[in-house]
Amino acid sequence: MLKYVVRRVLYMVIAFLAVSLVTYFLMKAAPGSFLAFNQFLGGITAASINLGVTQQLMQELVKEYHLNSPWYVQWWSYVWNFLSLHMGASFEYPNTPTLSLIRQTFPISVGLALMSITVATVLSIIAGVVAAVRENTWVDRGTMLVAILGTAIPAYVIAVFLMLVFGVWLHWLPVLGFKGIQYYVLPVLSLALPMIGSMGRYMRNSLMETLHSEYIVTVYAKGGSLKNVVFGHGLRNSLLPLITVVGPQLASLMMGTVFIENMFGIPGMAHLFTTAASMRDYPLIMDSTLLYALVIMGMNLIVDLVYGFLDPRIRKTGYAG
Amino acid sequence: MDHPVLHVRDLHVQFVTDTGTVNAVNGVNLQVKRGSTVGIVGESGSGKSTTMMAVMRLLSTGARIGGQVDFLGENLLSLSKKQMRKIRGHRISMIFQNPSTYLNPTKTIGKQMIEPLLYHHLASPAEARRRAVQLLGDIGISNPEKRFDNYPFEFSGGMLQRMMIGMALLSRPHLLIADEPTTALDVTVQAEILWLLKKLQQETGMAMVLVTHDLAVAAQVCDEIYVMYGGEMVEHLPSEMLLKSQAHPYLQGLIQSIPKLSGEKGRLPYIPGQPLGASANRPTGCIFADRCAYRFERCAERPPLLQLGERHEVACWKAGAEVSV
Amino acid sequence: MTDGAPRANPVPLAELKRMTKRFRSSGQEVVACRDINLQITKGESLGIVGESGSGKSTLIRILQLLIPPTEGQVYFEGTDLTRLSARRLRTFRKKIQFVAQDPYGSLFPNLTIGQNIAEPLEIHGVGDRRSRRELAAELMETVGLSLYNFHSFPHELSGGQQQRVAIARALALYPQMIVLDEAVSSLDVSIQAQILNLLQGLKEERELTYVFVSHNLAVIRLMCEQTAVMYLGRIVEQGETERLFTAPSHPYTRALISAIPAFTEDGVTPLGKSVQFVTGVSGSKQGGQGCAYHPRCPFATSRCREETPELRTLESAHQVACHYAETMADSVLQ
Amino acid sequence: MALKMEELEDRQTRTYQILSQRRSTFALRWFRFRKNRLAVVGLVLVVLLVVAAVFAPIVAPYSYTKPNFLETFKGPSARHWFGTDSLGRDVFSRVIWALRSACIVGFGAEAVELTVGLMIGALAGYLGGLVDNILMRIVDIVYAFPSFLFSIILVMLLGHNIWAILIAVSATSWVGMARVVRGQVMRLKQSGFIESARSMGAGNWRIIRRYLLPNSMGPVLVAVTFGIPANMMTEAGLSVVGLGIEPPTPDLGQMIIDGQQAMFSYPYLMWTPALLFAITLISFTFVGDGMRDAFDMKGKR
Repeated sequence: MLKYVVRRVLYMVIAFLAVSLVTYFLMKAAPGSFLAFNQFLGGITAASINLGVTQQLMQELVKEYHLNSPWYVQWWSYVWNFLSLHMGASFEYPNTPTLSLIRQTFPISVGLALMSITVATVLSIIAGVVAAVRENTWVDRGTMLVAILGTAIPAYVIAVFLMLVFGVWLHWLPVLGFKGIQYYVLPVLSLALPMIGSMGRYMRNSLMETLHSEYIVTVYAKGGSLKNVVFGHGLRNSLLPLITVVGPQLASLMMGTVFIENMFGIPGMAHLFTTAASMRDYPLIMDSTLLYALVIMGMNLIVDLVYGFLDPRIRKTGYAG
Repeated sequence: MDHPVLHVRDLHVQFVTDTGTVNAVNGVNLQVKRGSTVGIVGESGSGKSTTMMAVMRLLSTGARIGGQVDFLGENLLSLSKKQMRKIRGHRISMIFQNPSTYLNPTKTIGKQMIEPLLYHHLASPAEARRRAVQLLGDIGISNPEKRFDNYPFEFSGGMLQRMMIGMALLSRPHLLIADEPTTALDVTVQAEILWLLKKLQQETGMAMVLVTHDLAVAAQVCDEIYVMYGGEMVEHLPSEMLLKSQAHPYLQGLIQSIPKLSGEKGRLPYIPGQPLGASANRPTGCIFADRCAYRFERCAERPPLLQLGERHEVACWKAGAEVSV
Repeated sequence: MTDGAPRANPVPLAELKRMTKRFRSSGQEVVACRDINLQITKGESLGIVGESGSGKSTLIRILQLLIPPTEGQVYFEGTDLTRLSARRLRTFRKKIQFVAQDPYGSLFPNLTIGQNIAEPLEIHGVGDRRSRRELAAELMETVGLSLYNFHSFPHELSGGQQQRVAIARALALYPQMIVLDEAVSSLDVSIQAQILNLLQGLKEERELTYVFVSHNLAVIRLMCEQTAVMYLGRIVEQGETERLFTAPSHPYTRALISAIPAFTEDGVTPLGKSVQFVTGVSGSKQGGQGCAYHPRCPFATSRCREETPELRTLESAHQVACHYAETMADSVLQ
Repeated sequence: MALKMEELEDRQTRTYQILSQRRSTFALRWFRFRKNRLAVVGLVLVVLLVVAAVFAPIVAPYSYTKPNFLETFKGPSARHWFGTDSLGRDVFSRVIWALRSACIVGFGAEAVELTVGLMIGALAGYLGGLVDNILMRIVDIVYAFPSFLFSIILVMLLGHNIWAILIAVSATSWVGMARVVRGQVMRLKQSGFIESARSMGAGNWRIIRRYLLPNSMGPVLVAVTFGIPANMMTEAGLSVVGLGIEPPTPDLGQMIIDGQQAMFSYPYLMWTPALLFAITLISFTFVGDGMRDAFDMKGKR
């Protein structure tokens, strides 16, 4: 088990470095990249005026990001600054360190994501169990149709309809801004619905497969009731595979927050990133990409470890088959 | 006291599927006497397992069951679901073909083993555990106290089947149904399990039904044998008569087509054609007629089970005629 | 044919010499076959029996060089197959064909029955499209399949018919030897008899030599002149089938014969008599000192625990790996 | 030859009646697909939408660029089914053209993913060992990328044209396909018929081409049907965050976001493109669902 964790962490380190390298080179290759930035130091480009960067600040930036040094020094300085939490000034917000920008925005995104995933998990388990137990009745079909719709429609389209119904037509909930708990409802719902779709369906199919498996026949042969079957055997065994889809779900949840924060005007991390991207604020892009990569990998590792702990075959023999 | 423990009368099982109705079992009659071992033998698709699953009412909701299943004077088919639950795992236990797929892989052996006692409120968890550990030891599992907390994947196939047998007997049932209990096991383990089953059956005095495709296994273990073909019972005979006095042409052909461990060996005689699948259209006459060498006009009419002797019945006009004349 | 006359050609059809196969799985080494010497003479089909994990599947796969041996040589008609290049090995593949346990799984699900049977011809570029189809149709008749099924797909056939297709496919290249891995064990008794009858006929007609893996001893007795018994990667007894079954000289062979339910001329073998299986000490234990079978052997002595018995020849090419083989053979099997 | 070919052909023609009753593999799959009614509805809609997108120049009643300042913000009517926008452009025409970009990216990116995924997945699955290990580590790394952020960066670099978006969309999503193919190949590699093929003397290339790939097509096709709408989602999503195709080329995501600006005064500008987009995506999903039924991938029922 320990060996497995060490190996996984090692892969994580390699993947992290690879992500940083690729991102670094992409940004270097971009038009208006570091090189162009260097040229700017000699002259003046239109972009720099827009950015409002003064000559003096520029020199600080050059120093901080080693813009005159070879590529690997530049790359490493990025990674090192990120890891040691010395994330420096961004191009767009020269007076605010990236770290404090992230500090302001990251908790908002995380909160949004956590709320959504909690709502989604709870609702999808309930929907999955109800549908599986009432297999092939209208309850099952109805639940699953809603689930398919949820999977098929992206968060930003769901958001549109939620905004129209609850904001524009019914005037129940605010659709823009971020000032209180009621502002969370629509964004969380927009993010959770697609997840409920895929997770609920997965839960239903997984529980149904369990309910049709041979060891359930044994439970009935022992005199077990449906309650014994579902809560004593089925639920536990079908929650196990559900854990494995939480990882990929998180990745798509992250993608969802990008839209949702933009559409609802929520000052979160994803919103910050898209602004940075359209402004070509490289330090900020780099740092937030690395942070997201770290979060995804970390979550995947946790999911795998939890799975390994819950499955006795892996827990006892130590390898994932 | 010659009441049979289990008396199946004219049992029918139909499965309604998208592609049509499948007649899996057609009018099966069967008696299991107290303390006896009855074998149900047949090829795949003959309906032997379906018959016993119907007795336990463990078939999926798509199955239609007709007839009568008397167990200790009670018709199981007329019981409510809840009443039936009280019989399963308490009065009648069942073990299955492949112990490794018929056990929950994520629950410990012990927890699964004591479930029959807990479901039927026959013992407290602590008492159930004590009894289970003792039984595990009795059926030849060493270090049962420790083994109790193992998971199924930590057991070998033979040990799992022992544990399944132990689980089935924990509630001291009147009847044990063993559905191909050794088919998935290794050849040498098979003997162990059969021997254990026979021993426990004799010790407890319970009745046992052994469903198997292997005539030799049935002959070794059972007192009486029922032979099924195409969802029907074609012959019923004491097992010592199996090799010499079988009457139905199907059973005769089957016995001849089994290679023997001694005696002459030449080209193997065999029954031509395919066994009648459950989904195939059933002939109105004798179901074996189209593969039968002794077929004559009367076979267009379905033969009933004809009494040939004591505990010997056959569903064949020819075999029946020879005796009754 | 010529009884008693000395054989003119002493080169065996197939031969394994000091063959050992080790696998590495999750850091542990498993010896699947250990130091195996085996000769298969043309026309003398060989049966291989043993529990699962005894190495019989590995042995027959090495015999066809589907997997390479770790040590030792594999000869076919005097040529060492282990030294051949992949291209030259292909020509030898024509002479050895394989029929697997699961007929459905071994047929190409995306090809029709006709295409399946013609596939080996196509792989080796034998004939043209037309002649291959003709031969496939002919083979279908040979194995007793209706031509109606020429354009069917494997999943539309019953298990018995599928096994007939697999046999027809194995016959397509006129092989010398066919390796059958539990080829009839998944079939119903009446179908099994049909296939065995077919195999008996083909053996006579085409002068085939079978290597027949089965746990059904009566089937082996019917099909094979020679039998080898395997236990934990070794051959523990080998010899003429009839002799081996009537006077088994290794305690494991005796245990096997008494453990497997079978019919004899006048009844059924008694249940588990004279078998003393020790639960818990199953086949997993390997290596170490002494005879591999001694933990399960009721006749084991201190010598068995210390000294590994070599496979040695008793009379008339009967080989046994047991220190007390002579006494075993003398005591009549109950 | 004992049996002449003519004889065989003759017998075959006689057996055609029987054969025609027998279900071929394709017919069986079509039968299973058809039983899923939603899948059939989805298929019809997908065909309609794709045809509309392909023939957008003919189908669209108006130009998608030309402004008409006399007819701005007209609600849905017989003349303008989906109304007109702030510049008086016909929303229906714009939606049809936007569908065209969505289809180009949806199908185009899927083609890229399929090619890359098939190659990498088949190679890794078939060769196994070191090759598999290296390729799968690469896949793991790509999997760790925050894929949407990565797409955003790529579009930022490559420009806001449709080809850049196509590359940005497929850059990380081939990983899923590679995993599906690898899983299939690994599973089939264990199967009896591959062992049979080897024992007959078939070479590696033949094994991959004739046995492995044809038999792993089911899950791959299903993945493709689900992949196309996913690509469309990413494409429109890029527009939602302001990194899509450059105006005036219409784009569904862009139209939705533009509509959001005016959602209180002219809600139809938001919901008409959103509704059409939702219908498109749902149709593909229904088809994918039916494909799953057709290839019997839900396990035993």
